[in-house]
Amino acid sequence: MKRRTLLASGAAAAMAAVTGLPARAQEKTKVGFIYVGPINDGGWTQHHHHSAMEMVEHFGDAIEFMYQESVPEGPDAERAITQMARSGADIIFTTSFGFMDPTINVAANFPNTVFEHATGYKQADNVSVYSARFYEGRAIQGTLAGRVTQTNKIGYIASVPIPEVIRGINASYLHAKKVNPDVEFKIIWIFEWLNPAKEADAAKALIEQGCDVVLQHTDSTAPHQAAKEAGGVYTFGQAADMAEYGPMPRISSIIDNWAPYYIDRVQAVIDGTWTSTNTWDGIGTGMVGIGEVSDVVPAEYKAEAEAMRDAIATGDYHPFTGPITKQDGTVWLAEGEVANDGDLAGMFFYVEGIEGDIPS
Amino acid sequence: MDINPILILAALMVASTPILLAAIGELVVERAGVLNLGVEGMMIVGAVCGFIAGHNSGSMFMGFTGAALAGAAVSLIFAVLTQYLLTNQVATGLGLTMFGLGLSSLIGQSAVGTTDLSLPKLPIPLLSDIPFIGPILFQHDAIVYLSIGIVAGVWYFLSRTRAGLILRAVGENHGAAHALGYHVRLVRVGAIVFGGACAGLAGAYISLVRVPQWIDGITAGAGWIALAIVVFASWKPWRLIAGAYLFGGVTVLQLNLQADGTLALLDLIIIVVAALTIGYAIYRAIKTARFDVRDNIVPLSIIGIAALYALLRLLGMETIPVEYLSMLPYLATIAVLVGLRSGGAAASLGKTFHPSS
Amino acid sequence: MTLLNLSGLTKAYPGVVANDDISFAVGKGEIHALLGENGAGKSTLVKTIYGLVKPDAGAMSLNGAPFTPQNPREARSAGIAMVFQHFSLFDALSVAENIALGMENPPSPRDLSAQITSVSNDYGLPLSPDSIVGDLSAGERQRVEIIRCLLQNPKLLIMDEPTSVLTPGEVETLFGTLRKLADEGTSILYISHKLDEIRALCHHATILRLGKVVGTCNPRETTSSAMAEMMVGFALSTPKKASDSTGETVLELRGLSAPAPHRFGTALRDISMTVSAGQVYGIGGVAGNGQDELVAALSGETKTKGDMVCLSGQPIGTLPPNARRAAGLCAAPEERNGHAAAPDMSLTENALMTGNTRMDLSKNGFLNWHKARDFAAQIIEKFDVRTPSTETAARALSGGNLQKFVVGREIMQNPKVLIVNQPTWGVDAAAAASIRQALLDLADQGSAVVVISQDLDEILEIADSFAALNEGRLSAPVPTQGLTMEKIGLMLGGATEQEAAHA
Amino acid sequence: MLKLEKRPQPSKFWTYAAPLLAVVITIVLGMGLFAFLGNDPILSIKTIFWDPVFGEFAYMDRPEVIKKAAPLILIAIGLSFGFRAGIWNIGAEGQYIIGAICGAGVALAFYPTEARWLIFPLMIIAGLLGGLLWALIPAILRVYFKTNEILVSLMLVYVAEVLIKAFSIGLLRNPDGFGMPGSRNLRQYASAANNEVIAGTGMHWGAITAVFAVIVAYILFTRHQFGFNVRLAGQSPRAAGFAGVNANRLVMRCLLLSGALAGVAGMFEVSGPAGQIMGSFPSFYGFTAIIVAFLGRLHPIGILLAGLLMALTYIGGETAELTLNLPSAAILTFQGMLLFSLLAVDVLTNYRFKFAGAEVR
Repeated sequence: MKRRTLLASGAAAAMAAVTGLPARAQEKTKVGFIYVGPINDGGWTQHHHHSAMEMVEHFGDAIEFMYQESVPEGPDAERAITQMARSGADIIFTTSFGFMDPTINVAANFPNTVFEHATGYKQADNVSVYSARFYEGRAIQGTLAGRVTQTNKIGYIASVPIPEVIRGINASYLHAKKVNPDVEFKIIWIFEWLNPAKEADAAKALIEQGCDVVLQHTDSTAPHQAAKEAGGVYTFGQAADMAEYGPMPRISSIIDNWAPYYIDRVQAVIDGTWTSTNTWDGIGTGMVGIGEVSDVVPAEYKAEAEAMRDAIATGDYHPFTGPITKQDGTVWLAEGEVANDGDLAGMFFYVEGIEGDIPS
Repeated sequence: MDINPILILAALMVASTPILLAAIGELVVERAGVLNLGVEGMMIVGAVCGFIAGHNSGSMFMGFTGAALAGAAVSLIFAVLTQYLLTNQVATGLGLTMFGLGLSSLIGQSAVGTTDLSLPKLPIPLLSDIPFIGPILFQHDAIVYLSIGIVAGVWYFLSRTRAGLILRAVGENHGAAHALGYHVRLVRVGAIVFGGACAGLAGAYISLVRVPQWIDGITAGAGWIALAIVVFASWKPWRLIAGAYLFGGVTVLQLNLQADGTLALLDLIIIVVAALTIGYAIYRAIKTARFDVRDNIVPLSIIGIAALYALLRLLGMETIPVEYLSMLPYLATIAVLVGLRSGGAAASLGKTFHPSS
Repeated sequence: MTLLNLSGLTKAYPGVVANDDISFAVGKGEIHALLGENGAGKSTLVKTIYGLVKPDAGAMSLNGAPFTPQNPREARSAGIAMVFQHFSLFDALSVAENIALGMENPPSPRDLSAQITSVSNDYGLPLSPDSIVGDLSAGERQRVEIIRCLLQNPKLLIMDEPTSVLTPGEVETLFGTLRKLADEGTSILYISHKLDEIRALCHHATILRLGKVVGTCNPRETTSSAMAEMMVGFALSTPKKASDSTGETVLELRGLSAPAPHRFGTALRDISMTVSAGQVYGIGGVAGNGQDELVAALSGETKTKGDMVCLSGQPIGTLPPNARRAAGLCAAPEERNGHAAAPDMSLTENALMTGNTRMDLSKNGFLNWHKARDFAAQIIEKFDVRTPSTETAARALSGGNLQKFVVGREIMQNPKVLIVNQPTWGVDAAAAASIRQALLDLADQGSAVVVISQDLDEILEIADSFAALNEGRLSAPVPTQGLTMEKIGLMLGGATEQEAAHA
Repeated sequence: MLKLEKRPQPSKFWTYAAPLLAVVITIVLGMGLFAFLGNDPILSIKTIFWDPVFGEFAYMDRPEVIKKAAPLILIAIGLSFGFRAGIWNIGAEGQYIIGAICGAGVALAFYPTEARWLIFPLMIIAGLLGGLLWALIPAILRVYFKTNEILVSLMLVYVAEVLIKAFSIGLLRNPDGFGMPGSRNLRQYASAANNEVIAGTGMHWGAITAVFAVIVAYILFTRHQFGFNVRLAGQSPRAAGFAGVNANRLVMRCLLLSGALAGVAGMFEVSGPAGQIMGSFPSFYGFTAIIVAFLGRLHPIGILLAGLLMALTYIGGETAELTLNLPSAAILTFQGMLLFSLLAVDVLTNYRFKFAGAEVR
């Protein structure tokens, strides 16, 4: 009986898709989220969930919200997404890169449900992709790091060698170098997104080797704790503001703020205006937030960073503007040339001046 | 070269402390003839309970006490199942790990976050002023000293006390120990609970000192490494320290080598280790007047790895492929296992005991 | 003066009353024999005295005071000490550590070592406190147990079948020690089924059968056969061999040598022997002198150079067990539980275990359970194995029944050569007699039989030739007819044939 | 005082009744746990055990249960031989990973040539050999160096995990994947995809192989010399030697068999449900299979049922997470409890409880 209802409403949705009329006027829109970690992981998942809750608050009773946490990437993901789709979700956000193929596969079986996959590159008629231009924030961090460092050694805790992380390293290095030609980057790959013990060890190793600024592309607060214990070391919040570690060691942060996007997309489903899109937003739309620069940073540098933030937001400045040479000495961008999105999406090289190889 | 050997060695002691604590507990368990593969599970329950107890009471002492009690409580499940309901130790241990991971996550639902607690460093007067050695050995927090103290205590207990003798006897031949009137199961339950308490402490050291915060799965496989180094140490307490520091050392060194980019320090370490190993192998060959490949697996594999490294360096390798470097401790353990040739394990290890059999 | 008094002790296990209303007394300084067949309830009784078993009914008193030990520790502190039949020793620990484990309040390690040395000198039991027990011989291991007991100045020393692992010379030394202890006022409860020993040593004997006291006597004034009848309940017939004819050589060992299989084992050294069809070849020796290793080398569990073992002239030293079975060589090792038979498996499965090759119980690796069951049923019937069915687990059978099954299984395969080790160890007298008879019958049919045994009486009873195994070496064979115990003793001690002949 | 007494014969009744009792105990304990967490206990249990098989969406869940159970059963069957013989390969997870790497490696080497009749069989062979090779290491070390296979096989799990992580960002990385970690998706490569043989049933090639393995294992254990030797060696190693079982050869065969089956399971998983080599491919199947093997009492049919039960708790657990908002940790805890009680009740098969004074025999 129940199943028939589902099929009927499915048919209604199909018709709606054809006619483009609002489909669920009589029913609440069901919004689902698939998370890769637990909702309280303190990092990536927590911020998606946080943004999702903001979205829920925005719509209130108009929608029904569901989520599944700690879904491993791989075959289990496909099943979890399927379960969510069949329990009547109208829109499902799959919030990890590893959910890409499962999302595409499930989407093919549920043509009347729309899907939003974070950080992937595969689109379909009912699958959108979205991601954030975190490298814009990295440029600001690099500038600040180059300014505040005394030892001229900047540590970078990198997670998994993918273009997004490499963009971050390159963006921060270029801007640190710009304000302080003597800086040197020390990069540690830990091959995981979240492993507090390893992050803490990496931070300690960097600090012991003389780094007084530690940037991180991993999600835990462990490096901040290590920096706090060591004293005199600057850090930046990642994913969250991590304001509890300010004003020292945390001097600014990159904040994942997905809420505006989520509200936008769910609204589109309610209105029946949803179409498959490829979104890559940055500071301009607020998807990438820059945490308050704390007062331990001298005012002139703080102003400099904020000016850059505003220039990026308005589109006046692009963090990857030539001349930029690759590590192997070949020219990537000529003077004044701005990187195109295709190059950025597949970036897999260090820029000139960074020591070491990208693990592969 | 920015690597400071003193700091690395001091960091290595801290990084090794959790696995050392967990391993010394497991060593006692295995000497009593029980194989508990649930170290990881007990550790992580200790980590979450220690974190909650410490955070809520605001006292490190309460945190570690809570962790030890929680670890012991979880190990009691294993003890009852294996000793009184005669379940298979391998399966029960694996189950304990699974259960512990689930339980810790359940307990820790609302406890995720960081804590302001910190464990002060306690430099030992005079000793900590010794150049080079002082900063490495004598400027640590209380738990680092405690872990070494427990190792010393276990060594004393096993080799010098009557209770330790009984424990070893139970592990060697439970039938004979029973015939002499010793309470085989009680001794084993005691050992298992001690192992649980140590694993709990180890977990709390991660969640309260080393990271310090609680999130799911924070022990990240340290319990399994603890199991490996018990074997690595051939069930001898003092060798456990060497094993723990080798594992901790590779982790710390791996991170430092990445950050430094140059391989000068690694070159030096490998030359020294290879030279010592070759010297030792030659010394033994002369002393025993023969050279058997099987008896020299460990030296040979060290020399082999060193030769491979030298070759790669000569071919122009400038950075170490770190993603493969993390295999090293596991391969080292296998080499040691082969070198040991099964000596040293308690004769009743892993066997189920029932008074009628 | 009574030291220990037992009255009405009763202990029942499911399906069997191990001790039924047992009463007797042991005097101070008395050597008291407890005599009975396996399964008569001796072990349960001494375990009760030692606090390992609690009686269902009855009472004990020690020096007139009620004595109810809750565990061995309480028994030990009351002055009871026990030397076990199966040694309760820890191979990987030292002599001193082993002894300390058996004491209530051991002195410091250094004092203990000194005491061990002094006691071992006093009683003629040389032993080094720092040796690792696993490296010791069986006799030395027993010394560890005895010294462990003596160090506690026991009032009552319980000895459970102490001589099975000793050479005749070592037995004399032991008896000397025990007599000295008795003279000093220590009571000894001596458990054995060897009548000659009891007659030589004990002052008083209590005889058990099926859990009940069936008689008491002064062994010095009672004949062995009278005691045996009390013990068994009826008179036994001696097995007989129909003919003495022997045929051509079937089994030949030429300089058989093999390293010790494990750290605590014995190496085989240059063993040569020939066994002819129809011959029963007895090999005597004290436990731990290479019996197990010899059986393994013959059965194929240990492989040697090809021509070290020859069957009907063919070298078989490199062949695995089943190939040897196919060639006609079967064996029955000493340990029933877990070597000759798998205790947790059914009798059918146990029949299949060694019968597969010769009885043709499988085809292309696929087992014919029907045929295996029939084979098991035949063994059960022919050898009078008492069991509910062929599907009963081997561990559910009594020792004697299982032994009959194991020996029967090999005999039924009609081998050219049969090797048996300790064919009647721990088996009641009636079963032992029937096993011995079956072995003789097999020889009569023209098979060669090699009997390895620590029971010299058994060898003298059924074997044609006798050779002694000592530290992995085998003496030259001598005919059993006219062989004296003295001569055997010398041979077991490793004396050469010439020396033995001159004895 | 309650005492355990060994039965002379294993109890036939409890052999079958004990697992049922364990499920009942677990359900009671689980209901307590779920009630404590503020959920409707009966509904929770129903969601986990009933709905995936008979509920509204059973037609979707049943295939999923089969897909989830297939690798568990396949690995557990392989392990059961070793476990019965007293050979402890607890590194099946590593063999599973290497099998997947090898199988996927072969497929990717041929990409994009389409030749299913050649590539898919080659992948199966590669997966088999990969797992076998990974198990060969502990086997050789155990046979020639007397090294403990428990620890060697366990260590090799970590090595395999390092390798698959490194390969997913290195050697096997999808060249068209914008630098993201992970290989090409084999399910989108017709020659390499492990599809459902009968659509909609979940019976992919791995599941069919698993059923086949159960049948073969059953025949081996009950009718064949090899199974008999395995049981004999496990119960009485010395008796096995006496009966002519070559211990070293048995160790080799058992370890290689379990390695090969784990490897082939990995290959079927990577070409089917998982689709690609990536860092998160290792999913604890190799360890869960150990539990499945014990739950199934090391008996092929038991393993089949235990694998399905275990898979059921996964699928039902996920449904409960979604519909009842049970935390995933609660499901993990619940599975732990199920395992404990199944292990604990096994005691009833070989022992009986008896009220008696403290007595020792």
